[in-house]
Amino acid sequence: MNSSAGKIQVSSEHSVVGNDASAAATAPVQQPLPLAFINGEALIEKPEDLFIPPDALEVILETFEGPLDLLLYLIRKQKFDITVLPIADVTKQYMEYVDAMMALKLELAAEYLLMAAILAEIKSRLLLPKRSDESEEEEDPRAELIRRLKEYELVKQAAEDLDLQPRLERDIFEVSVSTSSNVVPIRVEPDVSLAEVVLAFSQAMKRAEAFEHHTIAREALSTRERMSMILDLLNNTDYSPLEALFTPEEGRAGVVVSFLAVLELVKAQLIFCVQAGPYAKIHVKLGAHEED
Amino acid sequence: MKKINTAQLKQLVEAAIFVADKPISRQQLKDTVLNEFTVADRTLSKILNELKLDYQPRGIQLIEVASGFRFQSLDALSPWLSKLWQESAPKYSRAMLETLALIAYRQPITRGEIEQVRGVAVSSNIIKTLTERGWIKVVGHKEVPGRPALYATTKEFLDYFSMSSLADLPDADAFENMAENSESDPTLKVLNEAPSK
Amino acid sequence: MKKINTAQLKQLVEAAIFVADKPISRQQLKDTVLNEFTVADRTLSKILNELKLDYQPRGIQLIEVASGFRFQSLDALSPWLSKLWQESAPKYSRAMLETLALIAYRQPITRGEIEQVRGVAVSSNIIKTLTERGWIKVVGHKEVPGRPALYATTKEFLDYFSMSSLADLPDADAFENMAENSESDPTLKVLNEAPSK
Repeated sequence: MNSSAGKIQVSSEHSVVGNDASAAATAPVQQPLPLAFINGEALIEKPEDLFIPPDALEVILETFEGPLDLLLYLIRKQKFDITVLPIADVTKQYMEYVDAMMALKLELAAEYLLMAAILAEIKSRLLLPKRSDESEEEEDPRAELIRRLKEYELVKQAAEDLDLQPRLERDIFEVSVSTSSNVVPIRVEPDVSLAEVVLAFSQAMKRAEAFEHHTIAREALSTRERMSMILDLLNNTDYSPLEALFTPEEGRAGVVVSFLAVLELVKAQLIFCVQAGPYAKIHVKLGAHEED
Repeated sequence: MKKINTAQLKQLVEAAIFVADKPISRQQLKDTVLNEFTVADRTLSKILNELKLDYQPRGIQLIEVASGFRFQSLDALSPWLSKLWQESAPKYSRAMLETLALIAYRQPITRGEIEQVRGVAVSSNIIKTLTERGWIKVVGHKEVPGRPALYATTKEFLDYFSMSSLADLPDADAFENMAENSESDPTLKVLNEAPSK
Repeated sequence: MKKINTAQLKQLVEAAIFVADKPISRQQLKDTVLNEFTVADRTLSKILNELKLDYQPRGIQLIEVASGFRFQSLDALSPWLSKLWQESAPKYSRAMLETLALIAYRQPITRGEIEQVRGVAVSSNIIKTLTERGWIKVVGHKEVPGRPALYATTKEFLDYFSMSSLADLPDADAFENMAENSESDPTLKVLNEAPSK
């Protein structure tokens, strides 16, 4: 895009680009002198013969972003003041370009033809004699077009400036630093409320009607907890003394719970007890009694 | 809340900005790496400023863009650094840049409004490319027949062009003046409701 | 071949290591960013050494790995930096909650027994998730064919739910009655709303 912009620039300054074709291309649309236009009103000399070498023209024409862009180019090239848009003159030049585009069978967007119609309309309104009875507020028919041209020029400038703005991948590069190998993503576990657990339990139990409800009574629970704790304390290989399973600090109730838990575990064949003789110390171990 | 000394805090903030995949904001720093410490806003600002200064003479710089802080290479080194990649940076057409500029300056704006200013149709491809790059997004729909989408630019757009806010756009003043003038001038105001296409 | 002063050279080498996607070797540096300059091996080594020292007190370090040089965050900062990649696990399914509840209320319990109550198979994933969270553990094996594992809840489970022992587990029937009544009794309504952690 820089190169094409450059081309417009060069031809608008009427300088020779170094090849005859492009120099010639600028010739036909040149007007003798800006002085020839007064008030934008009409009387001008006939343009010089229109000869546009197709190759060169095509390059120029294709760089236009639309009718407003083309109009701006024509205005800037002739150093016209946008605010006193010499409509007849610009219209004529515009039509020359549009004709050239058609001749070259360039894809001619409808917008170019629409602009031609707008220009023709403005021109004809300017030619009409002013009616005295009409209010003085009648606006200059060129005003809207001038506003649009100014606005488009601003956008064009903004686009060029945006392109100059330092940008990633072209002018600046993002820094990437790796983490040391012991950085691992942290997983946040979901929150669970106790109410959810309790409800889940009663729902599961409701579905399984086979289960008797008394098994979930509070007392059974602490026995069951003690059963888990005892299983956790014991292992498969070594015997532990039975009294290691009791915590005197818990008082009588605690000892009873532990004793019940041991009985339950023996009944469930999860642990077994051995006693060397009467009144000897009882030892416990994980696993069931082996039947002899 | 634990405390952390300023030297460690600075190392942590520095490393976090370096290893984060995207620019990281003050708030994100507080919500992640700093969340178990009590760090005053002033302290954090001071640290960020110090880091900026620390890197001033170096080959990379700490800068603040729209979505936060990032380290980036020195602008001046780009001719050599670009040799690290086989492909050259993408170039954007005038049509694309003009469309992007209009969305940036006039947001929220419809495609029809862009076409009106540019005087030509905006190809769907341009809108698609800009959307895919994450530079523009639909922020709503205009309550007119057809309910056309309203486009605006994103933080990623500002990040990409090294800006921290829309106020950093070049020519922002010119656009503002243009908008003001057309509003204060009654003749032009009527003309503003331009013949729609 | 052009010359470049050492300060600029250092900036360039530093920035190149920073912006490269992978570790970069001495040779790669010479072939890319440095390819239009005459840089002696000794100079390059000196620069790399200097850079290593420059970053010693900082939050990131220049290190040399098999394929070249790269910057990486300080080991000691990892516990906090990890938070940059924080992800939330999905909420627990009903199957997960029921399994947990059954283990809590009926421990020690085998997987088969849970399946018997629930009427459906308990996926290994559920057991794995609850075990990894540290809420359940194997406390023994039931002496039946196959010696299935017996599951029980852990101390962490009690801690999480602020209970000092399983005796604090609410009586499920009573709890449900309360929940039902609370619809008419505003004072109990609070119980319905799960205590958020």
